Amino acid sequence: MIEPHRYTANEILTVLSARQLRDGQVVFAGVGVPLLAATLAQRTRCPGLTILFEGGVIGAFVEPGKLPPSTNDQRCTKRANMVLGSAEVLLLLQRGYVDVGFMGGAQIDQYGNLNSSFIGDSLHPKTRLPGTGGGNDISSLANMIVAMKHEKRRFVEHVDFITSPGFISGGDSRAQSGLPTGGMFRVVTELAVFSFEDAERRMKVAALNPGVSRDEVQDKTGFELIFDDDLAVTEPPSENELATLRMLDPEHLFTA
Amino acid sequence: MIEPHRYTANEILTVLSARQLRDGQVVFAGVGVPLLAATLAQRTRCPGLTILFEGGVIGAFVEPGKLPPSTNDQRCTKRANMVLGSAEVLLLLQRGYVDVGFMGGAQIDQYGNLNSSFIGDSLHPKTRLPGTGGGNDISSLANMIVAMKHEKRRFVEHVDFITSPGFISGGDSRAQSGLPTGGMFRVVTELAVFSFEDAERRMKVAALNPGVSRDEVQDKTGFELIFDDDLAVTEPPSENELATLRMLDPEHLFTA
Amino acid sequence: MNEAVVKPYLQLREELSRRDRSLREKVVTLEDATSFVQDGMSVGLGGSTMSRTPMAMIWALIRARKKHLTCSRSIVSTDGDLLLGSGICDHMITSWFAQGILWGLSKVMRHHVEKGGARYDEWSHMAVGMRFRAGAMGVPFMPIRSMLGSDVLKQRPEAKEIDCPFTGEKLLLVPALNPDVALIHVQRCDAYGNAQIDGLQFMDIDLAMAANRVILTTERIVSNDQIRRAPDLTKIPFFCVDAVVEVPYGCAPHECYGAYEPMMQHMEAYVSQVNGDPVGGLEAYLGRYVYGPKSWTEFLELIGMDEVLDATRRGRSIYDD
Amino acid sequence: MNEAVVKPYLQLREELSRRDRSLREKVVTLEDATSFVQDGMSVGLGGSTMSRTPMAMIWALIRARKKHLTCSRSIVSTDGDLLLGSGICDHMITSWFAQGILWGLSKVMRHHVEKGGARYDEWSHMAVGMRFRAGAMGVPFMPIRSMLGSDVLKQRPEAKEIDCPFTGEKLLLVPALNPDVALIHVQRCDAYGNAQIDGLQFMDIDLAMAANRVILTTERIVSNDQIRRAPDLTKIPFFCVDAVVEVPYGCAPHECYGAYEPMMQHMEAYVSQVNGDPVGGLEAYLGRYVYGPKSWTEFLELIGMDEVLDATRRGRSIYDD
Repeated sequence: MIEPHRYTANEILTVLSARQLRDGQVVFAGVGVPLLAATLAQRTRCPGLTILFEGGVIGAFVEPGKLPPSTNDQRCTKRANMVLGSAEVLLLLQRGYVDVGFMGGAQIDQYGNLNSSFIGDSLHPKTRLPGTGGGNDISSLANMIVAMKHEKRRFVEHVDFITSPGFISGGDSRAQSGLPTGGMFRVVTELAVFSFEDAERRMKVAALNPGVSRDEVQDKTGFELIFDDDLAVTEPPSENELATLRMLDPEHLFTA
Repeated sequence: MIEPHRYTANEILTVLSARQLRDGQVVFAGVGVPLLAATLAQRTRCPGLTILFEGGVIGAFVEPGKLPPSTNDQRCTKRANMVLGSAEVLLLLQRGYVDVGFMGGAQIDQYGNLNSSFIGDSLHPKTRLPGTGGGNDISSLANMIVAMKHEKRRFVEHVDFITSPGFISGGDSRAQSGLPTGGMFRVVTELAVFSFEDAERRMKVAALNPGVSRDEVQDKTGFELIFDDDLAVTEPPSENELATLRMLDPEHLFTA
Repeated sequence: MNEAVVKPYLQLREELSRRDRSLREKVVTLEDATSFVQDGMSVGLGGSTMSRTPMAMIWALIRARKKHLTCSRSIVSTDGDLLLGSGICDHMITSWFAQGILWGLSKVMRHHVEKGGARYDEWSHMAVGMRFRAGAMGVPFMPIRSMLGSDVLKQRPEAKEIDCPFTGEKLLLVPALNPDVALIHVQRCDAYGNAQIDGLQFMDIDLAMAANRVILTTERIVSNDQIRRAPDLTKIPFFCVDAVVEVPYGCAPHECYGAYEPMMQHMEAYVSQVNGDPVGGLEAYLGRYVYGPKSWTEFLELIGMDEVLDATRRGRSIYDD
Repeated sequence: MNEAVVKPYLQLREELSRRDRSLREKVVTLEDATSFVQDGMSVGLGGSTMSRTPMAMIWALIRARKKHLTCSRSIVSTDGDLLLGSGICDHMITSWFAQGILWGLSKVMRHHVEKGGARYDEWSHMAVGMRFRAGAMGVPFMPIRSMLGSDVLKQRPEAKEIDCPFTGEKLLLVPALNPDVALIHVQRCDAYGNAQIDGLQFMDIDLAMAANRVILTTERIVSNDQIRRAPDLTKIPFFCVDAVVEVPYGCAPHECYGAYEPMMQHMEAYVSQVNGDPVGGLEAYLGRYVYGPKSWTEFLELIGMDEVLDATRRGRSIYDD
């Protein structure tokens, strides 16, 4: 039996995110946990997983211990099947070649909208965040998995600013805005795994992580959560998952 | 002294067309006489002439005796500065990187419109010609030199079909149609060199070739010609021009 | 046109989502690859004029007696003669259609188009490219500044003239072209379909991305290791590709950059045979060179070792400097 | 915006027609190249994040005390800190602006943007690319299917939402971006400016075609003969280029594909220095590393031989397989 204290919050986050991927998929991965989780999936259950990076990479095969500091660095191209322009790799999303978009998030709301642009009023922001990068394109055009830290200030009823659209204001508002495809599929945190209900498109808890209670998740969330009728408990990280993860990121660059 | 009988009609056509080019220009050349004339200019007066071909070639340097059978063949790329996609090389015209477009013509009218699509009614044509190729793009977006055989059936009042636009119906009709740049600059035949007058944009004789009379040009033209007030007589091909031309095309592939 | 000019986005995405995009080997025979092309399909052809023409695949489709194909290509040469003359294609979308500048008009094209048996939709060369590009990018159109004012445009109500919402300038929007299947010949690719293209690329990369399926024929199949050592040389990614067929000299009698130039004796003989009699001459050519041989290799034997080797010597010479 | 969002076509053509496009040598010094950038100009930057950043040219522009530049780049890293912090740039157009994911937010960017001293226009990454592409193609816009429905779009009235005339679908038209000058660093080019780029190209090819002038910095200048032997490796043609500067390690402390990886000790030290004090820390950095050295080589000496060699070993290792 693996005990919860045997892994960090970022490690379970990475392992559970990796489990959302299926062999044979094409996944567009952001830097940090997504890059690491996609690589973990590729090195464990999904040898035929094709990883795309925003810098212009198809079919990356990142080397253990040599994680790239961004998705635009040469390390991302190691043993890739193809290197192409940044616009070209983003256009693959628009054409429809990408099964899953996989990103981190700074702030998310009940409809899965992500904010990485402004904390506070965008005209006079408390904090100017880095901005969308490819996030807006990925979330506009693909089915999304988001991996993020679970904190009350990050899980809010309405984001201050919709940088990367989820289901906007719920219902069919996403399609009405001109985004007929894609949308939030899963949100993974160190506490739980979330999906989105069909009608209103609000976030719901699909599974609790080992040792986490409903109350704990709700307490750390800034809006009222829906819990799935068939609420599951996730399998804890296996020895193999943790060992592979630690081999990939021995310096805990993304799993501190 | 070089006598007219010392060169063929296609040879004087090629030599006189070549003389329209200036060193340092970027010229988009069609196959046949244009390709040959541009290469002749590059090998004589214009070592810094940059020749583009529709297949996707920048700065070609065609080898003597190895003329390409089309502008899409590998011979066009010999010692080129760059090889790129066909759409990309055509987009250079649209962006404005091309000083001169240089084409042959099957049928031309008094406004410099070219037809390479249909003889007769386009719904029930007498002859379905090959079509525009890049001709429409080149003539829509660049200043044009056209090299062609001078025959009455080729020099008509109105072309059966405007494949590659000259000045359309004259005046400012070209700009009004959405083509504010480019237009016919020179037409070169074995009989004369033509420019276009400023107001109506009709073809006028700028220079007669050696031994050619006004009447002969008019007789072989299907519309009434304007003659320039300062009508010149072209210099006959020089020994060097003819020798270089014959070295480039020893089999008379394009100069028969 | 009865069908919509441009596929709605949801249809485009739905069609793509049904394809298997996993990293898997997909090497098949020339004959098996013909099953990806069904009667009535829209087929995009790679290469241009006499260069990197997917001739072996066209040859196999004629032998498989396909019907009512609509074919699109930047510039069409004798490949178009064979497609129309064999009866497998009755609709061509291109900018220029003749055997080659050396031979004047194609009597075969003229026969079929002037008699009304086949349709030839003419677009400017750039317009063809931008139609593939729009298709590749997953957008319904590209804006261009040519074709305006010409009679070529008058024949193409599928294109739309607009006043630019930014500048007020006249622009032409050309509709996306997303062929059902693309046939592309390359110098080399791996068993998954990661393809390298040497020299002139023509419109092949946009075409591969625009099409709903891609059949690659290739001079040779190399290891995936080789591809991964120089990923910036990959021009077409494996997940666009549905079938890989190794066919040396797969463009014959046309050329393949750096490998062989056109086989001009065969071309000359072909042209004089078919232009003399665009129906009977073409039938005779098909009988002898397409239906007759047991295999593509036997077709090459009919062209003859002498001519194949000479074309190879000329083709490789591009790298002699 | 006061100026028109998109340059009228006649202006675009007129500006290009004034450039000398002949085949001529154009090698100049880093200092001389700064004369191509005038105060108030719009400057496009090649590379992305910490990769192939035209750092030497930025360094030279800061030393030349340029003013009021508007800079655009796919993704901005510490290059943006230096541009804003030195006061030569007060307007950034990009999709992401931080020092790098490893270090969190850029306190330098925050200081200048939150205080209102500088403007940061945010577009999606693809939108930035499509703006350069429209500029490269000589059209006023590109249609895209992202940014719709987001607040990013609400801040960008320069973009226009339309109903597609073909499908009725909602689309976004993003306006062409044609910078006055582009700064691009490449692995090698010839004296005319024919450039080869290894590995990741980012948006550099579109940027080069879109800009009205291009300053190339390069790890090395090779012969035109070498370029002509493999013309399909040329990524930027000479006639786009106005100045060529040979600057080995011209991206330091960022990376240049296949040549060197980022110099992370220098980067770490930089980040802790400036984020601790985004004004004074940056000033001190500029004094020591930008204004202080006599030459780019002296700047590299300050980074140190150890770190430069280690970055080189790591950079070259991409080709070790």
